[in-house]
Amino acid sequence: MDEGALMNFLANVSLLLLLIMTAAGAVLVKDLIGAVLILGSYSFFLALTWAWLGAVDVAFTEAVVGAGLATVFFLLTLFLTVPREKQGQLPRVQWPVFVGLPLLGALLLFVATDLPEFGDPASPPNTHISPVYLENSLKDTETPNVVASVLMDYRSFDTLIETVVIFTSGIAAALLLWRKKS
Amino acid sequence: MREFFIFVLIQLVILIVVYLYRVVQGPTVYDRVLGLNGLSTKAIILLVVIGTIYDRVGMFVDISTGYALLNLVGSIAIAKYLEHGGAA
Amino acid sequence: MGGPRRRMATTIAIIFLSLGLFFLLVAAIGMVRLPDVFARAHAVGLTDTMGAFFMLFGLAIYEGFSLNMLKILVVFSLLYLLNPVVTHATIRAALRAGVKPWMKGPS
Amino acid sequence: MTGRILLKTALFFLIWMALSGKFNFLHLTIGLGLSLGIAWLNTWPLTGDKMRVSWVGVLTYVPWLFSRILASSIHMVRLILDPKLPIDPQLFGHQTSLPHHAAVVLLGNSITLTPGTITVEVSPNELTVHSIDPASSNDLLSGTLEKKVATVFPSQPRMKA
Repeated sequence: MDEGALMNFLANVSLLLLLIMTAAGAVLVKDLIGAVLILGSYSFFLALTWAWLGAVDVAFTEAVVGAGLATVFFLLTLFLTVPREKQGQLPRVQWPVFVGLPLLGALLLFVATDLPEFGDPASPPNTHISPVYLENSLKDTETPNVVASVLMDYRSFDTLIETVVIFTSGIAAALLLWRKKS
Repeated sequence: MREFFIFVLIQLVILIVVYLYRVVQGPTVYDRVLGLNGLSTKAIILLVVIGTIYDRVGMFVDISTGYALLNLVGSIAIAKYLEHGGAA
Repeated sequence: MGGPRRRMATTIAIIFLSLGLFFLLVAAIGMVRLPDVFARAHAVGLTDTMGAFFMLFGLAIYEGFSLNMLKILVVFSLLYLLNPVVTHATIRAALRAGVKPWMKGPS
Repeated sequence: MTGRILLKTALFFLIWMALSGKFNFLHLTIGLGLSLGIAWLNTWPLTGDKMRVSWVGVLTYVPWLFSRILASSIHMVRLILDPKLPIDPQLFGHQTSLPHHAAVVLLGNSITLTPGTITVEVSPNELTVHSIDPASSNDLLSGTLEKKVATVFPSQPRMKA
């Protein structure tokens, strides 16, 4: 291993160690606010890791959603649920909401007209991506079903992790909702 | 030069661990928030360093700008709630 | 690559980055040693000002005169404008929530 | 009023062009619209009270503040690295007679930016400052900092309450 590769390896290892440390810390710390803040720093490091891997767009999303919004939302939830003398109240809905949200909806609908028709044979996905999969999938994966080969071979890691996420959230929801019949 | 920048990166990560100690250990909530602030400043610097390593500074600097602004919004929100929330 | 100007920029960048790392190291030591939130905030201020200054300027000089240098300087000035606000907000929250500052002497 | 908006628009548009680095019609139009909007918001009648900023003052103030930051950083480094940790934190109020809210904000930010002193509370006439040792707050107590801030905002009527 030459020097550059060694340094690269060290950088990888140090970033990953930080990730593991923060993730473990968020689980192990007893204080709720502390756990939320450590989770925020975990998001920072996840974003840094993405940036280090060269996935700049994912890093940006992680920074915005994980480190910025999620931390604030978690804290907001904590402060609204912690029992205190004066319970926090939800803000009343105000008229800008009634004006702003329909405007936003109209904007989204307007933008959506730009999307290609469903099943349009001339749309970019159907002219560039689909033919490639259709031509190569049997040769690459030796699976007769194209959908299965895309899901389980071309994006197998994505599918695997997505399944894990859905499975975990299912378990969590079941644990929360499940009650013993008395 | 690339080696030097990766060296800087590893140094920064080691220093971040110290701040992390403050976030985990901190006797009060405010220590933790303060640690998070210092940490995010370092994350901004770290992003620019990574950009220099990859020779794509323009893109990474954009991220760190967004990071700095988001950090401001998040920290102000946290401070605002801690102000009349007390230690929980 | 090459050329005396380039080499000089690289040297200056290395010196600046090392200085920045030194300030960051001192701030980290302060983060551990100092007794309470208020004192630690001073250490964080050290990071925010001198550490960020030396690191980002070193990187900007290494980048050379271009649009990227300008962008790095924008990030830098943004840090200088925003960090005092953040520190102030945190410390004010601490004081208002009733954290007593650590004082020297018999008390 | 209109002149100020146009001036600000030009400034924001320059920043936009510098940051985007793209000079086609679409980007320039979006940038122009956004800078006009932000300039209009910035001269909102509620917040944009009359204030004059002396640009010469700004250009001399920033390097001066920076030299102070450098000096107090070195002081701070010596404090932290000293094995005995000779800190003596203090919390004190500081009366200020600066003529304008913006000036007080600048003063408070400068205090916080300088390592060793932090503004804890702000009201139009008084700042509460936490300093890590008496030497750090010299600039503030001797009134140097305030005088320098006053040069940025040249003489103008005292603000209302």
